[in-house]
Amino acid sequence: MINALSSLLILAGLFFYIAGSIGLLRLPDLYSRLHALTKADNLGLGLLTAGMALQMPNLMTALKLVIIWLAILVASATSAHLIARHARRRESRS
Amino acid sequence: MNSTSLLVFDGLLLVSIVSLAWAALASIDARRSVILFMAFGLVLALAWARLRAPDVALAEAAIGAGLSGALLLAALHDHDRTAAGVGSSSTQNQTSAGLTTVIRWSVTLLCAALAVGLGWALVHVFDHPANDALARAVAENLDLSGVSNPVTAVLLNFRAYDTLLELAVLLTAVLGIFALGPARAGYQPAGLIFDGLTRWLVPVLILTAAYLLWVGAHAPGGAFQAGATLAAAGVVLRLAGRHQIGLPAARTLHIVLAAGVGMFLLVGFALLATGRAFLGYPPAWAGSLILLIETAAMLAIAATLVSAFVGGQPESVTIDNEE
Amino acid sequence: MLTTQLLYALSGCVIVALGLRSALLHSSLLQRVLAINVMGSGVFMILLAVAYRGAEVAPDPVPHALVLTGIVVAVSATALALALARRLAAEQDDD
Amino acid sequence: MSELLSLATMVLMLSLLLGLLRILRGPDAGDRMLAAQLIGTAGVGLLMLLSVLLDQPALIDVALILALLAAVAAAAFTGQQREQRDD
Repeated sequence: MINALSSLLILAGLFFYIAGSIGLLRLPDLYSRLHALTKADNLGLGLLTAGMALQMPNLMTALKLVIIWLAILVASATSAHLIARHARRRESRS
Repeated sequence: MNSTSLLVFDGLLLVSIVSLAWAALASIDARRSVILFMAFGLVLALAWARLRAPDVALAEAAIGAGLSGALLLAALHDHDRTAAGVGSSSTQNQTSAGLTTVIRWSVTLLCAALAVGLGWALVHVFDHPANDALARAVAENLDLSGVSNPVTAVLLNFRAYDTLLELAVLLTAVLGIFALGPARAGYQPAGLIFDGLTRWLVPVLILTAAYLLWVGAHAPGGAFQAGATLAAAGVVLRLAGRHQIGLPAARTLHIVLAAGVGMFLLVGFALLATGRAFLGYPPAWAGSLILLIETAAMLAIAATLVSAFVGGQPESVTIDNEE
Repeated sequence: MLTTQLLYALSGCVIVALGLRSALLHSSLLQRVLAINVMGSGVFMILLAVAYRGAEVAPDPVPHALVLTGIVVAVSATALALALARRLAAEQDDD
Repeated sequence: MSELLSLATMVLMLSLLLGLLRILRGPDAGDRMLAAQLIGTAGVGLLMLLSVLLDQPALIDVALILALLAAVAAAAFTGQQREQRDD
């Protein structure tokens, strides 16, 4: 039961990773690519982490996985914001 | 993972590493080079993980993918500022274009020859069974070293002299940086969002550093990885425009910078005084002595790396020194 | 002979050569420093490949310790080199 | 389960390679920064998978460090140094 749930979560995570990466490669401009990337970051890694956490032997490791996910969540939001602001500043300057 | 898929994994990983190195070096645009170099560091951490070197992967993740990127980007800001004023060397290059082409090709050929020679030597080395004398010596004496992580045992016990000298090298480097001039101006205060990130990231980094220091006795981790993680906390604070915190003030900073070498020497001479060899720990005490030295070394490494990022004596220090 | 060992070691050789070539040929100081760092990473890769003993066997810890110190020394040498480059640029600015 | 994790490793490697293409292609420094971010996220995922597949629990710690420092590069990239004129 737990194994099935874990597999399902990992597969869903992989889907978002691929969707995000293809988006990063195919979408036409920086801002839409930014959007694609944050999906891969938040959902792809989030679901993968959840799936992996179910398989971890002890609570400490599962807890570390949760911290990893939270860190990436905040980091991706922050850097998306920083990069978008940076790009906009440069546009308005030129 | 079966061996075929592992082989495919290795191949893809190495292709990305070599192409990132190539692209980082081939670019004329320094900004592009630096970003590609940071990605190169990220992928290298994966390679070290794959080669069963988690201790090295930890250091690479903290330094290669984090600190040296921040360091190079800060240098890039200086670079941008001066490049406009100074006449670039490209004009010189054009006058002697013919000669440059010859030099370029001969250097390229020499480097290619070096790679082939090195590769040929390594193929021959791998043909013979590996010489495990050192690895066996480490494994046999591990019980007496005071720690159960072999890498920590080598660094802090069996080859403690080397680590002492390495800390001296770090100290020399930071003194050189201080001697070369004032610190960089620092960063403008961060916006709301990055400031919010700093507020929880810095404490988490400090906790992680403490965890890595403690875990280094029996699992991958130790003073270097912990010091680099702690330094990352200081760099984050600088990036968020907080100049007052992140590094201690003048005299304390100098003491902390020297703490690694100092603690090593203190322990070494104390052992000499009790009739043992310099840094020849008694097995019963080895674990505690190593932790003591590692704590001092962690603080010294962190202070060194943050000072290196700052690029000189921090402002508060120069004010204090007016005597 | 392990294929993994050979693959990583030979890639290390290629990276060393790439780094050395750029360190000698680049005109920008910043990129020369970067090239030396790339070269160092190639050396680290060779050392870790030599230490590797297969997927199930514990590797030789001595090269690991060497590489670990190497990484930390490399970053502080890089910082010193960058500080030197900055001072050099400032001196040229004054002229 | 191990087959699924092997598959996941390959998929994340593919994701990393797509990021590699974007970082090589650019065109802007911002795009490269984004691609570096994707490579980092794929790297964190790969480290978690390798940790189980190669039976190296410490690789979780490596993933943790990478995750914690993920925002540092972007902050260093976009940070404005002080005396620069800001208009």
